[in-house]
Amino acid sequence: MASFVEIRDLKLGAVTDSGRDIDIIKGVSFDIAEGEIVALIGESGSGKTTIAMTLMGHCRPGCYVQSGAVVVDGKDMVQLSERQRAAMRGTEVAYVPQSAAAAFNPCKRLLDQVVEVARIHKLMPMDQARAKAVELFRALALPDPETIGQRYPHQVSGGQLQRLSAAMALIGGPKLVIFDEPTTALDVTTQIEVLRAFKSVMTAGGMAGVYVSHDLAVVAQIADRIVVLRGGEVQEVGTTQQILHDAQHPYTRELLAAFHPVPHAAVAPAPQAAPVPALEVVGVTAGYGPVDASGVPHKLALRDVGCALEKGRNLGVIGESGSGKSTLARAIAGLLPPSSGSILLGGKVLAGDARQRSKDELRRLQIVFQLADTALNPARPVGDILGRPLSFYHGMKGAAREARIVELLDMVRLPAAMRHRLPGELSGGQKQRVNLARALAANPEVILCDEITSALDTVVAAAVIELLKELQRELDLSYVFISHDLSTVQAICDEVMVMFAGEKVEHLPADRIHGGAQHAYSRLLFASVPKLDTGWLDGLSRDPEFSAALARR
Amino acid sequence: MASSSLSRGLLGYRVNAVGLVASAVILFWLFIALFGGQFTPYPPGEIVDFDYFGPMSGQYWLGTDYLGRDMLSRILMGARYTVGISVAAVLISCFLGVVLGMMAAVIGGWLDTCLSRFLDALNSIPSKLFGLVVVAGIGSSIPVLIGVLAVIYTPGAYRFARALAVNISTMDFVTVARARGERTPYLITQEVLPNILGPVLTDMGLRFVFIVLLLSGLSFLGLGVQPPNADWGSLVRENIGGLSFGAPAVIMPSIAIATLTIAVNLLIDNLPVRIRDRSE
Amino acid sequence: MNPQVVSLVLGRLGVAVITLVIVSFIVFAATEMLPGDIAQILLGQAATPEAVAGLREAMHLNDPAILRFLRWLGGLLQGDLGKSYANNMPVADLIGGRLANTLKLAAVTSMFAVPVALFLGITTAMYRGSLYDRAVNTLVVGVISVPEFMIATLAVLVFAVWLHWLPALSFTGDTTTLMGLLKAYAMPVITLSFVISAQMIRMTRAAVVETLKMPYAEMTLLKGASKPRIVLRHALPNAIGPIVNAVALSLSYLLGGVIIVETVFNYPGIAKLMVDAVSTRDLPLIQTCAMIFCLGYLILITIADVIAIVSNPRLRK
Amino acid sequence: RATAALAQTPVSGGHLKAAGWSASTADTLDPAKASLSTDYTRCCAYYNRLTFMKEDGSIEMELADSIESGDAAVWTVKLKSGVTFHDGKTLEAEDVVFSLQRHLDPAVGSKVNSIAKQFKEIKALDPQTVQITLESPNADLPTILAMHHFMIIANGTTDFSTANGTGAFVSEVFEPGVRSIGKRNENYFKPQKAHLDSFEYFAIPDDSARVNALLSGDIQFAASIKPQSVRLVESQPDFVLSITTGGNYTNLNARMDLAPGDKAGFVEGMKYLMNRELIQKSALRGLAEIANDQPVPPMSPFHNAELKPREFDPERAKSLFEKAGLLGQPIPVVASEAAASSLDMAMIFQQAGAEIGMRFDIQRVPSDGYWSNYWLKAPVHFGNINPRPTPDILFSLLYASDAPWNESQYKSEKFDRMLVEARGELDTARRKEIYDEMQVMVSNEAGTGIPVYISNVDAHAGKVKGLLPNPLGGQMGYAMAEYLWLEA
Ligand SMILES: Nc1ncnc2c1ncn2[C@@H]1O[C@H](COP(=O)(O)OP(=O)(O)OP(=O)(O)O)[C@@H](O)[C@H]1O
Ligand SMILES: Nc1ncnc2c1ncn2[C@@H]1O[C@H](COP(=O)(O)OP(=O)(O)OP(=O)(O)O)[C@@H](O)[C@H]1O
Ligand SMILES: [Mg+2]
Ligand SMILES: [Mg+2]
Repeated sequence: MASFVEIRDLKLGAVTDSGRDIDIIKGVSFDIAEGEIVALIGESGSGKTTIAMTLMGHCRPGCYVQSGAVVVDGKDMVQLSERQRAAMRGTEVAYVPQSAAAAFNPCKRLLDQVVEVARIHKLMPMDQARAKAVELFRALALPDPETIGQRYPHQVSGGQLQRLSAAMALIGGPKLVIFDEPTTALDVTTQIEVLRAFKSVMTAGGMAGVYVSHDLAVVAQIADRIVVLRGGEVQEVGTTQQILHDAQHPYTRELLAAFHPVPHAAVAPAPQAAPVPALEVVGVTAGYGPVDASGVPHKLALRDVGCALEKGRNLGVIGESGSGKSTLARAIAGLLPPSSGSILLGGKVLAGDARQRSKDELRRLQIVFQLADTALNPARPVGDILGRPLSFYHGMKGAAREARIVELLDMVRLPAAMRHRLPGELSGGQKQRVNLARALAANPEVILCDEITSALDTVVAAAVIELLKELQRELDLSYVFISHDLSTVQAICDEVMVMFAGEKVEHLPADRIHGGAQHAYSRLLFASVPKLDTGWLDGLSRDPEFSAALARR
Repeated sequence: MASSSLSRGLLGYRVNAVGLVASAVILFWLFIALFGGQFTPYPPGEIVDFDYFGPMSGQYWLGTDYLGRDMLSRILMGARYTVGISVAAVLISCFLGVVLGMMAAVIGGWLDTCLSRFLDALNSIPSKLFGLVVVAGIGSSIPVLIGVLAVIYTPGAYRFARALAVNISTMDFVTVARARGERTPYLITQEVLPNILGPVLTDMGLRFVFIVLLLSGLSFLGLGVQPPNADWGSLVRENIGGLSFGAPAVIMPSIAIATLTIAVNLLIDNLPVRIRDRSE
Repeated sequence: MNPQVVSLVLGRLGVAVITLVIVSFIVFAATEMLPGDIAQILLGQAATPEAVAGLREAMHLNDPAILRFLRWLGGLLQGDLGKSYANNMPVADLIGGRLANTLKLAAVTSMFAVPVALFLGITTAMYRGSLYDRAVNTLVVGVISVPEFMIATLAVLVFAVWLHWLPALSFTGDTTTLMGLLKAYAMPVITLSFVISAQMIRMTRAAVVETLKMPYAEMTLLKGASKPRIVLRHALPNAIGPIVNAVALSLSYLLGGVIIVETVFNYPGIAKLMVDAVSTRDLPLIQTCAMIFCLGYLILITIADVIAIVSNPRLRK
Repeated sequence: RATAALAQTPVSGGHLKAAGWSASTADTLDPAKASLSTDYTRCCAYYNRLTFMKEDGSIEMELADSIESGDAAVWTVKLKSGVTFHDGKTLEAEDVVFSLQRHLDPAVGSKVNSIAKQFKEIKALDPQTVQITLESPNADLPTILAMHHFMIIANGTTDFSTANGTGAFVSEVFEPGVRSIGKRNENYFKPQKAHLDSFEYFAIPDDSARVNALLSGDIQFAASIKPQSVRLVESQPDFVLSITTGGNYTNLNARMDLAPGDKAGFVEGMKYLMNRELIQKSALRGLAEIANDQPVPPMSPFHNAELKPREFDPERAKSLFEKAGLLGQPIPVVASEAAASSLDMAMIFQQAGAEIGMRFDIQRVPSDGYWSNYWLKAPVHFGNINPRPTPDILFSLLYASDAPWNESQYKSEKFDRMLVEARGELDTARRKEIYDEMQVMVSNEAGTGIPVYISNVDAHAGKVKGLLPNPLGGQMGYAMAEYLWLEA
């Protein structure tokens, strides 16, 4: 059978700034048949994004193809001229990027960007292209399909944007679509809608697909075959069933095993010993935009939210995208002074504005930002980024500081050589770990973790969780753990609070999230967590009760 | 999909050929500026030739000027003023402009509004009027000249740096630093500056050229360099009459200016880069 | 247009007006600080002290400075620019024709220089690192390294004196044909373009290069778009803010900074007028000229700011 | 290479574009206020004086038919008849009275107010006769009346946005600081009317721009070009230079009431340290005549030819400075673009000083405000004096104890007495004697070092004819418009 895509012995390298070559991809080969969806899974930094890019004939700056062939529909993308590649892109091969928010031009209307592929390649008259776009919007279950295209990127939510970028990839009728972690930014309920839409459109068009993800459950729903990667090399290739149920390679088994993390055994609370909660949030209301006369912001993102975190315990915060989880973290960290309510650290009231907090208060309460991309200064090497809190809070210098930096990198499973890299030269998961390591460097008491494992493969994610737990045992840390990944939340948290539209709708112990939820939304949320079972998604559609609940949302 | 590089390492820095040549030219002029006075074949003010706009000859290597003075000596002496004053003025104006611009962007609020309005107002005053007022008010000397040049060019550097810094200061990594409790000096030097350095240096290169050229305009107001010495721009200006004869007196200082300013800009475009990963 | 944009634009205009008031004060103070007694200068060296005192009185020069400032400002607001000290003509009459000349030259120069500079800036950004990019960049720096008066004089020597193609003087008082006008403007326009383009080219390039680094530019590449399309349709609209700022700053030079070109081509513009006024200590004229420069500058940067605001859809809604 | 006007018959017609070197919005058509060369040239084209000084220094009648006096104190001026102003009005004695009288009114701001002060009474005897009574006798009155400021305007004129004169051209366009155009006056009273149909005059202040405009054919006449441009014009076949050496000079002044000029010997040393030959050869490219520190130029009939210029004698200067106790001390010397060639002269002076261990610090100051802020004020500074028609005017303006422009604060009672005496002396030989002695006094005693008389070089296209040098200055003493013609 002639494959639609043939990757043969692909080797990619990058040149470091001392002129030394490093191998990123070390001889990868696999095929994709027509209409087949192949998933790339594997370790963070193993080269998934890099391989997916080569299918478009594209390399990130600094990287280059050393040898090998990437044949798509009979044409070798490596050998083609830039003009020929441009002709292929969008019509033969299309790409759905990891971060949809970053992929849209902020100053152009969405519809114009979606139909641009048709315009570039003169595929059809514009009217027809627009009509087709509206059809796709409808198929992807976007609200107001007729008019949503007239908006600008900042006027739609993250989940919607992700679907729009899929529409953008699909409009040219490509034979191969590449999805690079398209659902990491989505909460599980939205994720279900998006996955369904992908599946139906691709089946209808007979398209082949490459699906890059670390979320095995999602992969199970969508892929026909799975390629397992590690360190730039293929570990194992097989059908989805085969890999999930009968994995041969030890690394694959490791990945699978890590998917079911050990549920968190709560550290026995010592209520008498610690009468004062490590962190307490009392009736916080906060928002964005101009404030009115009474000091209330124009757009409220948090309404009267309160919670408490005992020393040595962890609180999970979950909820829909845009429900105010990050806003809560920002308010606690003093980056968004609440318009009312107060925040207490170790029983002491903190100033609303971080600028009025003391250096020690700031050190004791650290925040890890959700978007690792923008939270790392692109102009400074990793070593400097990690070194600064060390010297700022602890006055460390010279060799001691250097040693501690290496230690921190090692804690988050990164090699010591990473400290010379700039953030732009890291993979998504690597950035996320640097971001976490920076918070750890401060030796805090409370860490606000905003989606710190969303870009990590299961093995590394499990390792990071393990690290957090270990630190907790040693140093009595407390975490506020924001995530949409319920299994991770379950793996580390003692209590879980559910947010919906800026309000806290549910607060319950972690071990009771299945069955204990009262609020309709929480129940839907918990039911939406994908299972490591190929038929789960299709099964859901046949469940009328669930579909109704999803539609009602 | 390949990349190649002509560059090579030097003391832990990566330099390229263009950057090397540019720095050689700059070092050459710096050397002349410091020690050029020792090599002048004639005093720069002495009339050595009754003819004027003389050609290059064994006796007068770079010809003679409109009064019959030795051009080589005048250029050697002028280097001190051109290089010294321009470098000082560009450093002061860019330092002030960039630091104030970053402060305005990072701190914002009233400081930003006041600084911006004040510097806009300053920028809109014609420089000749300004120069005259200064000469009348505090007299003329080289430090005053440097100060005037700095004041004239600070608002531009400010406006530019602020526009760039405003974009950076809203980024998450700056917020992270703020949440860490960092003070403004750290924020502007360590978080903002590295990210605007490229355009700021480009801007500085252009500003350097403008300052070298404005020098000759201000000497007309009696500001700064006093006869018999003259900066290179003034040398071109006083000998401009020789242009129609292609006299070296006008061409040579022009070449001196061009080599210096082009070298500065090329060096800025090809700065040595620190090599981050060495042994590992 | 939504109310937010309107209020932002109005805010900008308000800020411009406030700046103008500050500027008028600085201008007034600066002209006051110019050395030399006006009455003395007007009457010449042979004047008797009584005559000087009489003239000072008649010109209200003995009033406190603040009073004279307010009187002047009041006059300005009513459109009364005062009378020239030097020849008693209304300042408005003296400036009228000259201002028109300056604006004409500025308009022609911008129509020529701005498109060329934008083209070069954009194309060098598009092919950054290429030989073309390096050549243009070096050339640009090379061209501005040559003093303006040297370019102008060289142009006159070559095109007027040796080749006789173009007139050496650009006074267009009696040229009526389009060809004559083009010829008269050719050299000043090119000289000025050399001077003002460098900044626009370098800054446009920098701004476009920055936006090209954004992920959506890479995304457009992956849609199969050609380089020109990426730059023109995607990078440029996002880089418009810094670009209009650079253009505005460069163009503001065309009002007050063209003294050398006006001198070499003997073009009767407002920059020369101001220089003359300074040497004759004709305060009403100096103040008016300075205010015109400031106003021009403020108009330009305000337009730039407004364009930057309006081009950002986050504010346009 | 001065041009000798060939005996050719003038042709009538054509439009001449001529450029001077100074222009500003202070350009005026009011002769009383005229202070720039461009003003003079315009006034000469539009107005007439009572008398006119010819190229040989002799006085010719213009609007006056005759000017006579028995005692040099009361003068009777008879006017020509049939002279009309451009507006058609006939010239009468009242116009002359008005024109001369107004210089005494401070509100007019006349530049020659101090000279006009000697007019005790000016009255019309009849429509064709004016009587001028002087405060004290002055034999030079006919020459004084040839000065540009004493142009005759119509009685009662206050508006000078156009010129209502009797001159050879009628003002058509006048834009201060930009240009002026005059059309031939067909009713001109002289039998020989202007040759040119029209005369356009403007200023190109930049020297090389002026020369380039001439060479490119944009203008046909460029007034007063710099010595350094001479070679360029000479190298072109179709252009002609016209060189006149009048009494224009740039001088170095040491105020004798301030340090260091008050120290005996400084002034003399300064004069010996001036390398006149080098200034003439290098700074002025030979377009100058060496002078002897006094203001009466060689072409004046009263010039003292016996008085030889000082030799350049650094050693002698050194001993003089040493005696004054000034050797080695820094002495600031103020110079500016405003005083032509003063920076070059200053540098030559500085260099000569450096060789004998004197430190002269040149202070280059802006040309703006130079005349009001530095000239006459700084202890050692440069001045620049335009030609004046008579020694009397020169001395009373520059050297009398109460002279308004006494550059070195020279004070001598004897000198003042001699000045008055010579003024009233109708016997020319006796006057020359007195003036000779006064020139010696100035040369030896005053603190003004006058190294050279600077020649004026006008350049014009070969087809421009009719130009003759004139002691009052370049451009035929600014009166060229009437006499020039264009070769067909
Ligand atoms: N410019 C560069 N120089 C050196 N190494 C680089 C450069 N760019 C990327 N790399 C390395 O290449 C490897 C592959 O990166 P890639 O983005 O493909 O990983 P990934 O599999 O997508 O990881 P993730 O799941 O974390 O996104 C990483 O280890 C990364 O550090
Ligand atoms: N800077 C801002 N200005 C205005 N509105 C904002 C801003 N940042 C966030 N919002 C809005 O506030 C609401 C809460 O946002 P927040 O970032 O807290 O959501 P979240 O729960 O963290 O979502 P996600 O899971 O997608 O990260 C959203 O509706 C969002 O659109
Ligand atoms: Mg990736
Ligand atoms: Mg969030």
